[in-house]
Amino acid sequence: MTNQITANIHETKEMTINMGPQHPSTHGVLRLEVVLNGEVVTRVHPHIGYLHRCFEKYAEAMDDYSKVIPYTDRIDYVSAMNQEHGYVIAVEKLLQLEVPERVEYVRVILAELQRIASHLLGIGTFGLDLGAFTPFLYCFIEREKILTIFEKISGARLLYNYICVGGLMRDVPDSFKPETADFVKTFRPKIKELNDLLSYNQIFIDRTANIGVLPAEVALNYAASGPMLRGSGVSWDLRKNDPYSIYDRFEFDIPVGTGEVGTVGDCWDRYMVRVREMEQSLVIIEQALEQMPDEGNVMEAVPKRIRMKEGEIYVRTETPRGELGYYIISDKSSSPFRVKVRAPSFVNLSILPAISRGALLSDLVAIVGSIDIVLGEVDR
Amino acid sequence: MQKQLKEGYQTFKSIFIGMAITLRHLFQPSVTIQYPDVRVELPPGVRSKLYVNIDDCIGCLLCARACPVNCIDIETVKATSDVDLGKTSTGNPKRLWVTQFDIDMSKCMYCDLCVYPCPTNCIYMVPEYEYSEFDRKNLIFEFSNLSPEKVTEVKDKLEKENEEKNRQKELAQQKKDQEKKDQETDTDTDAGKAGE
Amino acid sequence: MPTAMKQPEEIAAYLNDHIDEGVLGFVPAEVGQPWISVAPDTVKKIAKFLRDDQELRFNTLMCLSGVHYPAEQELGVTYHLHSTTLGHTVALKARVPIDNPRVQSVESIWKTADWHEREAWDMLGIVFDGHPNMARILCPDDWIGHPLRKDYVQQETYMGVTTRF
Amino acid sequence: MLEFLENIIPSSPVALVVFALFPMVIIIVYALFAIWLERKVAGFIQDRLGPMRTGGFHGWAQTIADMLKLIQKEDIIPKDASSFLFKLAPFMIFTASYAAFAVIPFSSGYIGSNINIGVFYLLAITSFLTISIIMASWASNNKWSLVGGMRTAAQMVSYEVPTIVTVLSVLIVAGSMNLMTITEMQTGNDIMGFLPNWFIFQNPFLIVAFAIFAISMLAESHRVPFDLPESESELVAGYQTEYSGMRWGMFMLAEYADMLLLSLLGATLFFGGWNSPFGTFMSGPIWGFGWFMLKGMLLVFVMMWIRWTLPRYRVDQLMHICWSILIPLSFVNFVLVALWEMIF
Repeated sequence: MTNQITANIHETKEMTINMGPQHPSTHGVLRLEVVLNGEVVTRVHPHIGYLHRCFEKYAEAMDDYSKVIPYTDRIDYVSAMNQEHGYVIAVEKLLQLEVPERVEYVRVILAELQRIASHLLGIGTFGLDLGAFTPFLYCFIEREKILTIFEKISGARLLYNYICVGGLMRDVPDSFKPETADFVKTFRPKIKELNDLLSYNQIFIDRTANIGVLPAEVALNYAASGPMLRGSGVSWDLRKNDPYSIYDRFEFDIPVGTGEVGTVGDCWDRYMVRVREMEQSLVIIEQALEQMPDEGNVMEAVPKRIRMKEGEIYVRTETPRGELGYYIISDKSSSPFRVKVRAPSFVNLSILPAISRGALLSDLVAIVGSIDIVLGEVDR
Repeated sequence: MQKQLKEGYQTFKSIFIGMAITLRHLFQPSVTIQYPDVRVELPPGVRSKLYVNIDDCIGCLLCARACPVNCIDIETVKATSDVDLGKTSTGNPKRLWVTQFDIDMSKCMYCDLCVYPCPTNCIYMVPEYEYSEFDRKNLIFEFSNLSPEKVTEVKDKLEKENEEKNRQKELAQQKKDQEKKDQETDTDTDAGKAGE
Repeated sequence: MPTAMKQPEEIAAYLNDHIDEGVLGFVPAEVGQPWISVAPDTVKKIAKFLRDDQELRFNTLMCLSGVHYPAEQELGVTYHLHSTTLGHTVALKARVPIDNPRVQSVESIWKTADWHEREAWDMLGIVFDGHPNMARILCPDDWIGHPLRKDYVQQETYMGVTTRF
Repeated sequence: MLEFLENIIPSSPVALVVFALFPMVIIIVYALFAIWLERKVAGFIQDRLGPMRTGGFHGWAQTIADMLKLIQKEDIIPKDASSFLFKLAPFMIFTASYAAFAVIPFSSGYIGSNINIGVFYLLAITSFLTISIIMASWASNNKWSLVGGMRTAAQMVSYEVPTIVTVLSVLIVAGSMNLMTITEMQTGNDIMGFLPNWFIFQNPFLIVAFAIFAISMLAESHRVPFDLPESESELVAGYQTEYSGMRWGMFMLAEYADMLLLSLLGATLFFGGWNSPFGTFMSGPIWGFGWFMLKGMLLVFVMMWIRWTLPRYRVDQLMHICWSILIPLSFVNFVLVALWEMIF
């Protein structure tokens, strides 16, 4: 009898708590249904779709392949250039179109700049999730410089619609080369400062090391990509392993997670892969700037009207968040029959329930931050 | 124990390094631009607001067709034969009254796709970004410079001309038919004659 | 141990040799990539073979997409597979009639298929047999219709709110 | 000062009220200034400017404008909240902070209540903060608030131990619990001929004690890296989530008052309170008040500086630091301080 009573008194209940859709660290409108035992997470159910904008339906409804490009910008609004790049490559492959050298170089430089800009945002918000506000703004100062370069060449700061099928919407201004070179020069010391301030801060390491460990096997089974996969120690980068565009012409390393401060595949590894990737992007930009031809008509290969044959293609490119795949089925009309986007954030986020079991509520925030999702891409 | 001491030392060391960095930044000049007082000069070709030079518009609808979000609304009326609308600054002859040229900037996605197909370069982006409104309807910019009276006038005129044309066409048709009939009867009679 | 990268044709031939039923044929494309057509009720078996066979070792499912073919009154599922160890890729396609759109789930083989299959169900109404949680993922649970079908008509109101603006 | 007030104000109860309200004036003026300072420090550290427009010079009136805004805001009480406790909590938390100021010797001429167990009273009354925060979190009927409240309870109760032990180390040196007496003991510049007689210079182990006190001070006033109760990126705003308007303003005020209180306590215990660092130069009740506030504000600035540099600890790490590092360390240090006092 007494035993029963004490058992009843000491019975603890699990608490279901709604993280989001309005929550400071879900990076948008992600809703996580978290079942907590004390502060320990027992289950997580991600609920997505709050930002669903029917990209695929829109793409089918457009009467021209090039009209889809502004919409691809909006899939992942943080790395719009990479999204455009992937889509345009897919359409060009379907059209079997050759693109001028200069265009390829400009595209690669822009994609790498965008990668840095996107990683800066990812790193900054990750720090913000863990309570470090200042690195976030330092990152934004640098990101702003990249956006200014983009504004000068495309006229827009965030959603560029700059890369078009067969070329570029307009030629880059003369100031592009020196300004980019200047940025590369000034940005290197900033990475060191960021490392001192955040990456190797012991509190930051305590918060991220050994948290949300994603083993390589699981990562592959879940088809994780980008820094998420590389953080788990798998050296896999589409720019190296399945080169598209002209990435086979550049020398660069693939940074992978090494478990420097904890286990391989923890949050810190994923974070650090991003920091090191920024350095590698700088290396690529430097080489590309050197090799880029100064003259050339960027509109040369742009087709007047896109005439498609029947066929289908799956093209994948390496965006800051991972493997972005465009599966395009074309028919004889001027609009795509089906466009499916394989969004890296969508796939990476589906791992969350598997790696956050047993973590604390604060760790869950760190894990979500280290996946670096963009909800626009998850929901499309 | 040694490990813990080392960790503690690391903690304090990294905290002091971080604090040195923030202290340095405390005395660095800020990057803030005091917006309404100071404005950055926008680079050329910036995409902020669509503008139409309506005098150059020939009403070809290419921009409206290029728009992915259908934010451009154009209505044209064919000019009657008695008016000469002149030529655009690029030398293209104008044949249509542009009675309506509305751009809904609340729908616009600033993609610049309407700018490229324009044959007379009359639609373009201007670096004006301070046009927020309390009412969404105020974001529909009307570029047509024709007054409503003028619009009804040209429409009536066209209608009349069309009626006139139709009547003439009908007349011509009737005439043709008549002729045809006549001919047929002629041929009939001829045939009859021939058959005789 | 043979660990050579294979072309899609070779993979199709290899599959034909090793699997009795379900592999319907290899379809070359005019432009773009070819694919291997498979029967929807053998997908799981073929997928397991593709993953576990030492010559193929397709350890990741890159993408799973549903497609609606209105002309044939059919729905299709396309699997894009990739092997990180061997480096080859292949596309599989399964087609099902629209009035009985049932495909075997590959969720137990590649975990990533979980959300992709839910998306295909949500957007196109393809039912995956054996999926643990066949719920809508992007649309609300009580949404009517499957938006990516070509004949989809959007419902007028949702929870008393008009869906058009 | 009470005599002075009673001399100029004919009615002695009124004089008493004026006397008692003096810290209130300090708290409010300080809070307005400190919130502005916090924003400015944050701004300059992050290469921004912070508030610039309200009031003219560097947006000095920003907090006043904010306060006016908060007063005008709608007072929202959630439907399922326990209304009485919900309303009571913000007042209680402020009362607790305010009551603690009674024993702080602001200058040689002003101390609210010159009682001989001042330190004991101060530590006891600040425990009310914990109760009122739990009250607020429980009454809000919000899960995030509850998690925040539970964290606060654990954190504040734990960190009271190292705080008390370090304060005890000072009390050994001082031999008194009266904060006025403690301050008076630190008058003069005798150490090595020029250093002021502050406790931190008197006993080397008190430097360690101060380090422990500073860390627990951050934790007690919920500042980064120990701001778990209201860690905004995890718990939205912790126990403050459901509060709005001036009720929320009271929490804010109490938080800043708490910061000041602990800083002033630190200044009294380790840095000589209202004593001038230059001996008799620039000393006296008015100067003393200035020095005291300056020392307090310096500590507050350091807290802000730390806040805008560091990330936040996790709740279990926070507990680990307290129970397995700070508390043993403070006890050992306590013994060492005592030994040093015995020998020298």
